[in-house]
Amino acid sequence: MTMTVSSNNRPSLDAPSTISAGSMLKSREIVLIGLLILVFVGGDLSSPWFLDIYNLLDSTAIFSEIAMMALSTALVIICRDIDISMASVMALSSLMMGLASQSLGLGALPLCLVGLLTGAACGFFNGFLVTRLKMPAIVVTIGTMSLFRGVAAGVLGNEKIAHYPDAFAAIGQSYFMDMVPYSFITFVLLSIVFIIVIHYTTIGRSIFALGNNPEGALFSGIRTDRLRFILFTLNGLMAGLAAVFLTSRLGSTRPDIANGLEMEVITIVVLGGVSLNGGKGTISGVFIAALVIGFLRLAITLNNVPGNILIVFTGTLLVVSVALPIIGQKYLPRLSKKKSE
Amino acid sequence: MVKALKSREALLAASWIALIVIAGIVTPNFVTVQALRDLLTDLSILMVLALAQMIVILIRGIDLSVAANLAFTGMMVALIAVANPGLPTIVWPVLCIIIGTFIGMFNGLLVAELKIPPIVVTLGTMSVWRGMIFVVSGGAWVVQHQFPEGYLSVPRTPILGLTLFFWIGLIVTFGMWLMTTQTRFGRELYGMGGNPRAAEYAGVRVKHHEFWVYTITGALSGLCGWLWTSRYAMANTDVALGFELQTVAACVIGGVAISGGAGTIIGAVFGALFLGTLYNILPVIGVSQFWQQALSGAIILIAVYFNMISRKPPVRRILPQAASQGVQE
Amino acid sequence: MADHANTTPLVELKGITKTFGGIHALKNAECRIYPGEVVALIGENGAGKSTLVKSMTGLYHPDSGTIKIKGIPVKLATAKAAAVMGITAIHQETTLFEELSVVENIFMGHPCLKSGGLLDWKQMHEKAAALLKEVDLDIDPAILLKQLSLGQQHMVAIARALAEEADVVIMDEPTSSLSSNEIEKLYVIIERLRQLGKGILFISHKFDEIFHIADRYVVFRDGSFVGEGNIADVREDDLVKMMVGREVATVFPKRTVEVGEPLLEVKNLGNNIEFKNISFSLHKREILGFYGLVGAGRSEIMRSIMALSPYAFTGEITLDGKAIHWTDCSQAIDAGVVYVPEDRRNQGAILPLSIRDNIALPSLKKLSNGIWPNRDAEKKLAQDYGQIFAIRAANIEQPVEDLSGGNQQKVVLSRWLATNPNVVIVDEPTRGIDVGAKSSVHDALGGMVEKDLSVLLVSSELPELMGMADRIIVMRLGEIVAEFDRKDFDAEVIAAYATGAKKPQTQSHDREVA
Amino acid sequence: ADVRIAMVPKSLGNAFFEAARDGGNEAAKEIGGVELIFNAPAVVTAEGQIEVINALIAQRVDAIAISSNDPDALVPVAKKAMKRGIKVLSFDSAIAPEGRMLHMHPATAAGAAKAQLEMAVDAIGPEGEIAILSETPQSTNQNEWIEEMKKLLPSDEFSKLKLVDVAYGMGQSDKSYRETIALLRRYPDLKVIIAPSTVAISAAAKAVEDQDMVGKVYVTGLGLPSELAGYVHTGSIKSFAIWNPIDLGYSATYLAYDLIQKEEVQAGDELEAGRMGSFKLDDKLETSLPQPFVYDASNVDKYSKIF
Ligand SMILES: Nc1ncnc2c1ncn2[C@@H]1O[C@H](COP(=O)(O)OP(=O)(O)OP(=O)(O)O)[C@@H](O)[C@H]1O
Ligand SMILES: Nc1ncnc2c1ncn2[C@@H]1O[C@H](COP(=O)(O)OP(=O)(O)OP(=O)(O)O)[C@@H](O)[C@H]1O
Ligand SMILES: [Mg+2]
Ligand SMILES: [Mg+2]
Repeated sequence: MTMTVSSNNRPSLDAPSTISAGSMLKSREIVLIGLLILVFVGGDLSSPWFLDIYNLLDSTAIFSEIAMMALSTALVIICRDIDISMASVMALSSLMMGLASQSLGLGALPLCLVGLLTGAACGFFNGFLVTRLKMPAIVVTIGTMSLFRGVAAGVLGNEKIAHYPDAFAAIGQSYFMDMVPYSFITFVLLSIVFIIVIHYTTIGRSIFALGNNPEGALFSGIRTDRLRFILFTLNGLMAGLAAVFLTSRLGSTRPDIANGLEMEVITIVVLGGVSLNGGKGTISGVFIAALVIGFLRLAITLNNVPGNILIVFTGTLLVVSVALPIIGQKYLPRLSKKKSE
Repeated sequence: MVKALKSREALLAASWIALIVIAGIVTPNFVTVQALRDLLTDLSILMVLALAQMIVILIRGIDLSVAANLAFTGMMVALIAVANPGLPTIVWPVLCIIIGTFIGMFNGLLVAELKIPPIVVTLGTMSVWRGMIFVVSGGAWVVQHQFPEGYLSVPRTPILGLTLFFWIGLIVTFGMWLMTTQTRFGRELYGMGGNPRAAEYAGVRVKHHEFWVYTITGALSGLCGWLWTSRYAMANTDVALGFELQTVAACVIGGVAISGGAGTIIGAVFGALFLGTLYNILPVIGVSQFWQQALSGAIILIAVYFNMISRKPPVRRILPQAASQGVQE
Repeated sequence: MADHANTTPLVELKGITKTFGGIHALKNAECRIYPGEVVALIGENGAGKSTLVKSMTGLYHPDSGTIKIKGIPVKLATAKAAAVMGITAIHQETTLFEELSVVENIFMGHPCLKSGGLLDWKQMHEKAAALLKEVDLDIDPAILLKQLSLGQQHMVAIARALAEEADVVIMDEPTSSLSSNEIEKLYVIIERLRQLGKGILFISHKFDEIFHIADRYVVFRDGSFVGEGNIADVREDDLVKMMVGREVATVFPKRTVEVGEPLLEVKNLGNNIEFKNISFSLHKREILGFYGLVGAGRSEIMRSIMALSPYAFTGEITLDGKAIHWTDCSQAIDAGVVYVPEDRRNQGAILPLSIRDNIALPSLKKLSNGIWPNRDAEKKLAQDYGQIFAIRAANIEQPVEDLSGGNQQKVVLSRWLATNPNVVIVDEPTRGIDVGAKSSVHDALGGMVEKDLSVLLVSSELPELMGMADRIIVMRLGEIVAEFDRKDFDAEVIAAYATGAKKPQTQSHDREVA
Repeated sequence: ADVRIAMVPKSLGNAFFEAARDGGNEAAKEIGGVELIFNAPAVVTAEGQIEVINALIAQRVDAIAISSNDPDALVPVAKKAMKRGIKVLSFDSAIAPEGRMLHMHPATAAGAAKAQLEMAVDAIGPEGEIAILSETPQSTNQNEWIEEMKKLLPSDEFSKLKLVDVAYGMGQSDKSYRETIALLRRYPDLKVIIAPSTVAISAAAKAVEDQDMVGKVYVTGLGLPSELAGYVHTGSIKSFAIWNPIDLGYSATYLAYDLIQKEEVQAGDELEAGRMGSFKLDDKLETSLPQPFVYDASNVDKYSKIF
């Protein structure tokens, strides 16, 4: 039976993504929105301070930096690579900004540039090792993870850098209309840009093609290595951007800055439904996931729950949120019928 | 190819020796018998944990929760030991293995039964168990004088001049070698890693094997919980923080293919020896305290680069006896 | 089947139904295999043959229907279960382990154990050596599989099936990438199995093979059983009619078009591992055939031309008289030269993506204004090619991985033709696709040259080449050993050159092609 | 409770701060009507503390007493708190002056440094090689003390002590242990390892034990009796010092309460601190506990029951 015959009993010809991926991901975002609602309800019930627009917005400054990196890391992971060096890239960017402001006394804007460029350079280095020397991404970034932070630690020794120009401090410490942290605004805008680029442009198409079958993509005329190279560099750039906000927010640079953030970034990406086997995932998922994690943390800290227990919550959330749909699919026949359509 | 593997392990062994020699030249009393004994003792934990990690990577998985498992198990058993110091020493390792096994089974269940990507599962359980340490200990430390005598002393008993730490490492290594080369289970892991679908078609019980691999990894991590707390006479929330990445690095340096299906126990062991020794000698040869981390990062990259170029896919010749001038890439 | 009236079949399937999402892969299909016979299972691509195989080997679980083994109804939960019941299969997709040795490939899943439960390597090596001799493969059982050529790998797969010592051996398109003499070996093996009273289910799209080896045939169409009988009692076109439900011209429609001036010229191409001294020129509106045994190095040449080869090469390539130095294949595609790869699963298609995505991808530049893709155009393109090749799918948003092998191949062809190129390099375009699909592929190829395209046709099927090509270049072990114009095509001679039975005329290979 | 005082230590799961909390609760009970909130991040980072402090600001607590992981990084958030009328003070590890209303040293840096050198001398006599095993190159307090020790070394009291190296255990038992071994290997004549950090001192003591160097090499520094009693008995540690964490938490809580009472404090103010008497603010608005107390075989067991 050729297509024309069967296609009239199937009008859904322009589903956004492929059938299988498409439905899988939609269900993912529904799960996440559900979680977000739960977090808000739970937060409100457990703490009188939670549902307060100022507190909510204020808390976004805490996770926006991580969330930004999650956006680009999602792309890297969709392309079957992975990058766990971002936190160390942040440390190095922060260091360079510190040195620049200390020794050259640069102003706010040049400092940001220094930060971004350093980040991009680190990303470029990762990209080079992965695509040119053909080393596995996980390995490369495990190495550069300690290399980048190590360099920062080496240069700083037991020194530290503090006192950045006020204009620079304003980036991470002042608010839009005394309410919204600029880092959050940046994150939201970036998310929109990413959503458009990834889901509505040819570039996005290439990324998903590459993620689903690198060799096939290559044979289809996509310059796969170039694309991966670019994504690694982009990821470095985003880490640089995150470093700008964090450094400005802290007003201080130390080698241990942003220590361990890489895991939080990856947690968000994964929670957002990006498949680590590549080829599947949405930015909107990552966006919501960032909010879920961010506000969950706020709700928990507002109840003065020790940080050590907080990580139990985020860890559980990660596993459960992925497990639930699968369990549903696996053990509720009705649901599974719907799925396989 | 088999030769290539051999040669890679030879290369690793050589560079390991080289490390020690360098250290010896710079700091002569790093190569005293006593010093080498200590070195081997120190390497045992990384060795065992790297092997635990290796079999997971072998089947295209990864276990980021090994360190958290180690820390949690260590704390649990330390607390139990403090509560009933009377029990015979053998109880502690056994308890550790049991608890570790359950943690591993939990990972295994999620990965094998629910088909959740391993990195997701273990990323989650990593935080969970790390946090649980605080929950069970209430943030208190368990320290030297609280441990029962045997808990600390037994692993240190020298046998043929080497501590039990080392012998445990060696026994585990041998066990794993036996498993991966001489048992059906072990060989089928290579199949699963190399081509999961083919393995299923061949009648390999993929689900079952996956579950048990994570369980074994858990058990070994648990065992390390005892080794660690005993060695440093200390159980607290930060035990082995970030150690999981060292185990992965060790495997990769040891030539275990991160994409699964290839790699040997011997390789992984030498990877661990190399990395662990590196961490031991950097301070000894007087590398600036501040630059040690950067240096180890660089060396990991270099080591990985070298055994990567040694694992080039074989050229599939079509021309007979083609001119032997090298292939330009 | 009077002769089977009072023997119980080794396997008997009745009313097997299997659906995937919307589509019925099998609609109460049935099939019987008796001891000592070879049953040919035939049907169009997507008829459900492989699905049936997977249902018999415990990989798929039928929604309904009964499977009887030696008369006893069974439920096959896993491949293991099927193996225990004495059913083994060589599946359509390669199911081997590149990183492992031949021995391990043979014994994966059913090793020899010592009393202690440890592996008995010694015994396995001995058995393996014996099995390899049986399939007449002269290699060291200890070497890694990835060091073998594809053909050798398939023989290992066969050896593996023999090792199971099963009563029923299923072969799902075993010959699709075997060379002619390897196929001969296979016949011998099947014959031996038949003598041993085993039952063989043989799936193939090649009628010569079916008529050569099979005793009975079972025909599927659209997942349902449409008929069976003794091979002796049917003619090829009866079978075709049963399969397709209509007449299909199995003769190759050679269109007579005026061949033009040289378009793509290749001089002294070589990379001293895969091929050397490769010179030929493809003319406008010409179909230039490349024949050789699998492994002759044809694909490697094509990949080098397309800048898809890992190895640098020497020699020169000119397109329309202009020398070209492509560094990646997107440039080639822009220049109107496309390569339809032979390995559809890994190179040809992006299986998880929809038919539309796949067909649109290579043409993305054309179908978009650089940034914004044009969905409607893509949809139209996909629909059109769905028509042209009669692709069997629920709709154009169905993931290609859900299509049958042959339908996947149709999608692969579509996506490259959709870029409307000037030069099309097709590598084994009809490997594993059914008569109907085949003739539509051949129509398409014919149609191309009429539309001013030039075609490089790499194929291991001589009849196809002799039917379609204006000229045939024969390759052996990475070198051009002969070249024939249409007027003096001669199957015997061509095959002789390909197998090396006939030595090339002196310096035949480095002569300029006029 | 009508007054809420928050105490934010460097991290949780650290006996020193657990003890400080007990002190805090004691004070809270004494004062009455005071609720003590005790929270910190899982890892020792400024970012983590900022998150916690933000949440405290959101809850509009009345005062926050912080032991900072980074004196500068906490300034912005501390300022924000003060802008919202929350009293901010630092204890144990300081926040930069602009970020707090007063700071309570556990002991004067000079005092802490002197005590540790004296213990070294007490262990091996006035002469010999010593090394320092610190926490991280960035640990503010430790760096201060190391500085002070370096200043004190030339003085004739310690002039014969030779500081051969400063190593860092990064707050990890295994790293500290390895660094100790490395020190022993590189400096065969090493006599004393001064470890001004709880993790480092126990790891160092363990390493010395395992190396059978008890009696040849002594470990000293800062740690808790409850954690070090064992090593004092085995002899790898002869004596070590620590200020009383209970008193520290107790006093910090009192000072926080005082801050809430009186809107402003300036240099020279005397602040009430219950059983600890009163604290006088110096011109840098800092004050400090009495000198650290030294523990050895004679008294360690008594205190190891307490903290
Ligand atoms: N895993 C699957 N998911 C969804 N649909 C499937 C799946 N496997 C097969 N199908 C569908 O079932 C039908 C039969 O497929 P099958 O592979 O059995 O055909 P076939 O007869 O083997 O074709 P070919 O000769 O090309 O191999 C096809 O329409 C295919 O689209
Ligand atoms: N040992 C092998 N392992 C995996 N794939 C192989 C192997 N040998 C060949 N192949 C693939 O199978 C296809 C055909 O085999 P090969 O390339 O050796 O022949 P070829 O170059 O295609 O020669 P021809 O095109 O003349 O058959 C190619 O895609 C090749 O990459
Ligand atoms: Mg098939
Ligand atoms: Mg080919």
